[in-house]
Amino acid sequence: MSFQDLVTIAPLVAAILTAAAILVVDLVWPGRSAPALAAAFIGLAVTAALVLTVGSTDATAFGGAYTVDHLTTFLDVLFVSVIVLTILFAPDYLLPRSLPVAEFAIVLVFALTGAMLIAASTDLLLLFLGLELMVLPGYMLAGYHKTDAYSTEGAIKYFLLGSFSSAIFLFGLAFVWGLTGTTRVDAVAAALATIVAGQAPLSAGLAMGLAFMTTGVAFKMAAVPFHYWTPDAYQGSPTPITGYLSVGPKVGAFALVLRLFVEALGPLAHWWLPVVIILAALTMTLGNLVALTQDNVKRMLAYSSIAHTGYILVGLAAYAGGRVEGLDGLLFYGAAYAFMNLGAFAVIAALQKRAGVTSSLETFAGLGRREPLLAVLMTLFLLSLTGIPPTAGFFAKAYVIFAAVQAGGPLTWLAVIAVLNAAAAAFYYLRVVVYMFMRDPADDAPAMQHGALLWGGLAAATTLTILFGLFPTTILGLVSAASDAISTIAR
Amino acid sequence: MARTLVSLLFGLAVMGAVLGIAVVMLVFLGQDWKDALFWVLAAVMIGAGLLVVTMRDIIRCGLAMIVCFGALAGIYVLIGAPLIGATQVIVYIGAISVLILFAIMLTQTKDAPARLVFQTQAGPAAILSVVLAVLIALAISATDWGAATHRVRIATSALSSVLFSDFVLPFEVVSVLLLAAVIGGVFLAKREPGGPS
Amino acid sequence: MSNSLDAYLVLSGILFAIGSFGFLARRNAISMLMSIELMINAVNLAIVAFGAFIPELGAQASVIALMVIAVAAAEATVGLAIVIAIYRNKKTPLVDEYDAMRQ
Amino acid sequence: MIGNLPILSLITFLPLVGAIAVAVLPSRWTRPTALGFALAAWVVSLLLLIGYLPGRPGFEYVETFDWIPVFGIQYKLGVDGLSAALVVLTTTLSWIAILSSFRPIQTRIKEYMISFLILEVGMIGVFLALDLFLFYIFWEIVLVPMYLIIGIWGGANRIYATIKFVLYTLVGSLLMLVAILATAYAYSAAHGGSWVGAFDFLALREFAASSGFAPALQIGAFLAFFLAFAIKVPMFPFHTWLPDAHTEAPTAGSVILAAIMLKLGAYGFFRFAVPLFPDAAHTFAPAIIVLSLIAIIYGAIVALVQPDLKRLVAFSSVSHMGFVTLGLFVFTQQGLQGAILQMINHGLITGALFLLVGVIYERTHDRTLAKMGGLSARMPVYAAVFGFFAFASGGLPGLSGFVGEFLTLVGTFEANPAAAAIATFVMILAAGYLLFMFQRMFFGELSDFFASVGTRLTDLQPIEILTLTPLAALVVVFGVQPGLILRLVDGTVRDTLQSAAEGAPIAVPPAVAVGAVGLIIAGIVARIIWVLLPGHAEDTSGAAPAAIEGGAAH
Amino acid sequence: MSVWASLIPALVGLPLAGFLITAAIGRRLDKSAHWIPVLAILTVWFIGSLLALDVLTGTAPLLQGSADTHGYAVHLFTWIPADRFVVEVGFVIDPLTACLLIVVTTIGLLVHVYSIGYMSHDPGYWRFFAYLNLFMFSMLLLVLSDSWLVVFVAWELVGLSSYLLIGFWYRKRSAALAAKKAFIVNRVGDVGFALGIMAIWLNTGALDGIHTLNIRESIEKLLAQGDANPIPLFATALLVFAGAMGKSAQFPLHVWLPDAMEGPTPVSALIHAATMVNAGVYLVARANPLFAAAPSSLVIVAGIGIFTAILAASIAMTQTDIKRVLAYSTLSQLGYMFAALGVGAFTAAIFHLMTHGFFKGLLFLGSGSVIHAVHDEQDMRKMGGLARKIPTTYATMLIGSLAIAGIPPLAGFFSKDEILGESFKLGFIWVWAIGFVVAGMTAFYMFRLMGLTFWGDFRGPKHIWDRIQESPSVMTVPLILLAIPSVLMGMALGLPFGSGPIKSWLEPVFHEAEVALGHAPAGFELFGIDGALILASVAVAAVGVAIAWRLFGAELLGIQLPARPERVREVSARLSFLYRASLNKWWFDELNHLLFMVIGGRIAYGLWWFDRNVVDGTVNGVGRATVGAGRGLRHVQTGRVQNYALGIAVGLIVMAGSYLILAGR
Repeated sequence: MSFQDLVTIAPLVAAILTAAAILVVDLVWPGRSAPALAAAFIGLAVTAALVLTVGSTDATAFGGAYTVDHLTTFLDVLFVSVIVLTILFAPDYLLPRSLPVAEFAIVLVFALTGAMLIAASTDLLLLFLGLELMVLPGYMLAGYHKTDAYSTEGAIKYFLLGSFSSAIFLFGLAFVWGLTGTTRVDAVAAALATIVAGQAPLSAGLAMGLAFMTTGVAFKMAAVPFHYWTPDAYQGSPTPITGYLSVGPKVGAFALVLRLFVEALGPLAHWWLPVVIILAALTMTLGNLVALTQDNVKRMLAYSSIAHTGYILVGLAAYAGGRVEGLDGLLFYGAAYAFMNLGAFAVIAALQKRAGVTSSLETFAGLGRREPLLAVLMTLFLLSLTGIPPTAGFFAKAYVIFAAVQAGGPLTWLAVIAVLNAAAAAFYYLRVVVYMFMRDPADDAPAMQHGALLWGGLAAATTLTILFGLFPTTILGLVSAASDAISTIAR
Repeated sequence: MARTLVSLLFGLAVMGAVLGIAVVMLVFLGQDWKDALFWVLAAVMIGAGLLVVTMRDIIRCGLAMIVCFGALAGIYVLIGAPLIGATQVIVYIGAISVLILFAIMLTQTKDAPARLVFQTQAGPAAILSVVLAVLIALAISATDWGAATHRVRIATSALSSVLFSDFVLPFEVVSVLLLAAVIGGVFLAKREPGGPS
Repeated sequence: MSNSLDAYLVLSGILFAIGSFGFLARRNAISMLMSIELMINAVNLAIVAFGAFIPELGAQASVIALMVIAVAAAEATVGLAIVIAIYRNKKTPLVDEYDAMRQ
Repeated sequence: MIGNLPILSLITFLPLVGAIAVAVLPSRWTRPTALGFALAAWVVSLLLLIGYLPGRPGFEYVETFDWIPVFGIQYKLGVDGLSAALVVLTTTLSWIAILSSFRPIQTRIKEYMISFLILEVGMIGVFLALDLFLFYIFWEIVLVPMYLIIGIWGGANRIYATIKFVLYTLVGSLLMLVAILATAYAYSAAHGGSWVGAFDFLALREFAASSGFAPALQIGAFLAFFLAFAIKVPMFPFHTWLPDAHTEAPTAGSVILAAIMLKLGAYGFFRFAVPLFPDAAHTFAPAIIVLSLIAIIYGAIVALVQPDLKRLVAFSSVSHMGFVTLGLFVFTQQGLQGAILQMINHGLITGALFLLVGVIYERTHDRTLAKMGGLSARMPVYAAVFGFFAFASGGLPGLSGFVGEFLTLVGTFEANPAAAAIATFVMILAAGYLLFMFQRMFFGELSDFFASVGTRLTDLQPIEILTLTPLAALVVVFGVQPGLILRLVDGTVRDTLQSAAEGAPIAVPPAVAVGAVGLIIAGIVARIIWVLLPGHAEDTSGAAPAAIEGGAAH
Repeated sequence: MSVWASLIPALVGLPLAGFLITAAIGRRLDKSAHWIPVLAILTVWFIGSLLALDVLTGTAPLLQGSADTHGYAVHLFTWIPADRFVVEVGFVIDPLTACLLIVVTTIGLLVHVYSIGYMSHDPGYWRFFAYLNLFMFSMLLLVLSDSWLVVFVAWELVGLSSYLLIGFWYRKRSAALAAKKAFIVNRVGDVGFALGIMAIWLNTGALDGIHTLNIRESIEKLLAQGDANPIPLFATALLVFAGAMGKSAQFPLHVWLPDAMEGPTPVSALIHAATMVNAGVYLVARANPLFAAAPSSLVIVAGIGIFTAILAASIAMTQTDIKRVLAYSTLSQLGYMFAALGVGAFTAAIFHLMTHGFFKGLLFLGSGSVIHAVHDEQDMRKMGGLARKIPTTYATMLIGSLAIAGIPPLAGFFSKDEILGESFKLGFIWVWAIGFVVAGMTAFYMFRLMGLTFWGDFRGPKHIWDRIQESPSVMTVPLILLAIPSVLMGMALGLPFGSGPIKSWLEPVFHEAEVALGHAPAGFELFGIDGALILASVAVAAVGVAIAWRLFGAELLGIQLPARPERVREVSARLSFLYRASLNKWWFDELNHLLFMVIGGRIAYGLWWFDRNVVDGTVNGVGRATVGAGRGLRHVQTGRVQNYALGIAVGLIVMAGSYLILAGR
């Protein structure tokens, strides 16, 4: 381990130190949220700064196990933003339920560490460890409201299935490792390239490994038919955490896909392409269809997040189909989705500030009258999720569809399925709008006071949602640089 | 009392069978003692594994798991990875199994053993598992792993050098992972003052 | 036989399948947890076997196996904590009774 | 006079500024502010019209700004005669609609006006956009405010109607998005992967004219465009959202819906579908002509038996818009010109009719024709104005409706006398439903229902007259001097016709065509059988099927 | 453009201005609302008559591009500049127009004046005059326009005014329905007319120059240019004729005219007798080159015309509503005119148009005076003996009846005789034969009307009888003024037989067509075939009159014949079917009701059902199916972890299995 290595992983270290700092602060001022939050924000700011500093030049460390490239930087910034927003949104929900903020922040920052590790790892083992480091805190967060039956139920379902899938994933990883004889991503790719070049059909062991790994990854990103945990875990979790869970682990899983499938298994792309197409179609369709019938907004958004996995997979499929734009679309979609979905969950969380308020549709009845600003913001996020311009969601959707159209062939049909799904999805998103603006409130619940943190976070999410839609050029530059870092397809 | 006796007899029968296999292989088939040991350990591991997933009393399941992991540790030694075998014994038998047993004690309700052990879907699950095993076995046998015909023994020193050069980052990450798990685990398992008892 | 990689791998596969059967079939959360441990150990067996039979993987295999054991431990920690937490809420370790959220 | 001013952006975004102003300013200023900005946009659009030299082909006042240069997506606006005419129509009807809402809308005025102004932005943008991507964005922007306007301020069944409206439109437009992207990619692929101009309408049109898109792409993209536009127009059999939306929308919403929104689809056919995919347009023209004829006749026949006043006018819209698509797809000069005239006239006349329906609805809160009668005596001015617009709608010569219809028919007659003969029969049917409506409302003795309404049944108020007068004046002016519009759009017509002339039908295997038709017929038969099975008929017209609105009632 | 020609727009403009002004401020003018409209029409009459006489007497200059037609032309503006499809608005007065102009302006003026009295107590006084002026505007536009499409505009506008005037008493349900019926039935014809105009445009490449239509040359020119896609002339002619059938109420589009009598009587006189219903005749006469180019179409015109004539006459014989009798009579006379057009006797048709306009206007106004006198009673069975109470009305109506019956030397005799004579001589014996019978029927039903109304005893309530008095002079003076041409016009225009002024006036208009049809200008033989025909028709008229007298009584020159109701009953019982058919108007209303209301309604409701259930039902069905699928798929989420795990395992195995199968391939 050289000093240069240490510099390279500085953001990671900073994140870990942030967690440690919060821990210390919590020990000094036990049970107080302000110092913990301060520590968290300072630490995350430092982390972000380091990400940007280190990310200014490409580098590898630890003998190629850890890579800093544009993709790493892009994803790291995204992850840090997600965590910052989640922490901004959380106190308003946690404090009335006397849930500690400090532990929440610590666990969340650990998850951040895992996600950042995935983004930077070019080593199979590190990828696995990063994945575990990302999801283990997720299990805990899902059960964070430990006196709540729903929260713990969601947590145990998430945990059991998550561990199951981790084991499956690991099994597949072992096979691939055993066949290629290396854990380094580039070496794996090179080995696979020779294997594929040598014998046209996929060797049985590799096929097995591919299937097992696909299952594991598909589970983490909540693709149908490996999505089952999602609705229950999302619904049960405390709402800000649901927001995080719907975004962080999902984008993290896609980061894993990028490093693992795109980079390491790139030579097998034509093998996993059909699977991705099928998964994408199934995921979009089932997610949207079931979401149509949900009365609980959180659960509905859980299914919606499944559907969004499908859309993102379209981007992946387009890449496998030969268009680097697919990766751009995937990354853009991930970022756009992160902000709009977090925003939507933040509004739900804000509504649930008063303990006992459910997330059923009825809660939203008359919101347009009671709290017009929140209702307008919610509408914006929902429109973005629907894909109505000029929002982030629209451009993201257009981008993945564009990529699919460029790839042509069966992917054109995938694009058609995607837009039909988007149209169907409009029904349930707009239903919330119906309740907010077109129904009278069920009771005369007064408007609630919301904290400055929440408003700040919402402002940020709103701004980003609009900016991504109106002026995507900057982001496009970033995502194309990021995808060029790993893509083997010329632009 | 009769139950205990039956299980005891069952255990003895298993042991007898295992030893029998070993004897048969060594004596009558004239195979290498290592092979015999492999068979014995494999049989014990699989047998104990089956017991883990089928036995009614969860405490015994836990004990069977210890047996299973013990046999696995033996295989590790046999295969030339004694360090892993040792770790296996320490971590699994020494820590995890104990942890699990504690958890069993903590969550044990009196009526639990009397009720159904299996889900209603045990049948399909069994079929699926068999299919899975067959698939894996088929895939393995159909694959050219490029493996040596002989085991390679790895020196512990080589291992440590690898661990602290190429794999130093994973090593550190695992420590963070464990830290996170501990913090989370403590938080979750900690009894809240106001929470349900 | 003990010199064949396939044998160990098949053994690992069988253990994996047993573990998955336990996971699919058992009702008790802790039984399921134990099943997962079986599965992870099955993977570990495969890893170690690879290391033993493929020369260039030897050193890596042991390290990876060690890491996996550690990960399994971490998972078990978290898992058991969650089990205990839900047990406090639901008063039962039987997972099929945790179905307040569905559809 | 307008010099270097980005006048098109100014027109487009003045209402947006207005919306922001309305949002920021205190509530008591809401109405004047909204009206003021709408009027300002109107004035600027009139300036545009004055500065615009009629009849020239090509686009003027083009504003370009590289928006997403990676893909050559531009913020590009420009006018030709058609868009100029439609923009002015939009700005005119927008302020009329806003003014007409002053009295009926009493709740959440602020949100209402904001929605309306944003709606105006979207509509103007659609007419001005010269970049396909930008066009699509404006196209979709229109949806949301309309969704809210129907859903919040609409009638009893508004939620069903508005969701149906949005979903239906969205299905079409999203497929159009795929088509737009595929077209752009095809262009880029043909230009060595360069994205410059890939979304630029002018470049695409030139490409379509010079080398043309591949047949498969043309077919696919045209069908997608067709679906989007046909739903919006709406063409038979994609029209069923329209009666529901119209019936439930507030008056001003109906006005804008009928007057402008339906034109978006027709405009799309003109501007994009035909010039970009001329071969496919020729391939599908016979089918589209048939659908148009069905729409014309069918809409009129169904209008004959509508019990609800608004529904009747809505179905008449279906019939009238059939002329627009008919005139376009016969590809003759007169047909095209007639179609454009028909677009504008339908906007003026049907807009006014919806305003008039709103007048009686506001007073009685009922639109059931069966309850009406004898209004002439009580509301003579109303009767006169209603009669004026009813006859205008029925194509009374001298008023604007006639010229568009007749020109369309002439153009059709040139290409296909039989089609023209069928379409001409609508003259009878139109007279039938309009006179039925008129007689039901105004003739005879005052109905019991109206009598029970009592003193609320006042004649037209000044504000109502103010909203109707400009429309009436334009109806007369365009009736007597249709040349004003014809000369304006002459260039557009020539451009479109030239593009269309370059197309030739793509050979479709007869088996495919026969198979498609057979499949459709089989589907219809199956559906009829299904409905005839006990318990499947929808007896109540337009009542919300619980499955659509209720979501998950378990 | 001469000074005279520059006055032409005023003919159209003044009534329009009158309409607009009266519509705008008429309500405030109240009982003096008639001033502006009447003055406008007076001016129009003056100018129109001057111009018409100028044209007819040949003092007007020759029309541009014409060797023998005198007239005035003025071009106003381009209405529709749609590339090749250019519609110019311009007016032309040629002899044909001049003839119509005389009828329209004169009767129009008289009806206006008459209405001052007739409508004086109506609350809608101003509205009535506004509508009348609107009608005058439309009608003058119709006869003056030089463009087919502008004629069509006017065509529709007269339809509109007709609609407004029929439905003038809108509170009466029957009036409202009649107005609607009139408009819609007219629209049926208009469809044909519109298509005909399109065909004309396609055949000639232009729509103006209606008075110089030269269809064959135009087609040849277009063919030579290579951009013609001509429509068969036969079809074109019939399409134009369809328009004429609607407006002139020819079978089977005749059903609206009798119902149109729901309007005020001056309206019936002006629009539904003297002017608007003649528009069809004018149209066919105007399009004579077109019809002449497709002679077979003329046979259809003749057939429909003469059939309408006898059909309507047969119905008129039994109707009891005084105005309805006159309405059917109008139908019948229009049928004559079309028969004349059909046989190629264009001049005769226009001649009859003019004379009929005057005497039928007279009869209607007279009947209005009668209705006025008996306090809005229209049923002749409740009249009788009115000759004593309202002598002026009686006298003028008697003149009208004699005129229409074809009793020489009144106007009707000349024009009708010319029609019958020409048909016979041109070889259309069947037309003549039927027309001959109709002549007798005409005489019969007119004198039945006279008998029932003016002679015998009053059959209404006593208190009404006591209050019956002659109409004011504002009403009777127009009657007298109309009686004069009813008497003299035939002699003035029709003498000498076969070469009266009307012949020479219209010669330039119809000459070419007649040549094309091969009609040799045969000389008139008073002591030959013509004389015989005249004698025959006078005889048959006399027979008709005699039978009417015999059945319904008479009171003429002091001689009193008693009415014989029992004979009437007897005859009608004997001819039971015919009687019932006549009384029920041959059940055309019932047939139409069945076809359009019952069957058409079924179709409309059926389509609506289709719309809701099949079209919209499919849309909703898709939505419902989608939601239903979602609801079904919900159940996948059982809430049990192991089910989920099983799902994952199945997914895994399927994927792994397919990979293995694919890889092993």
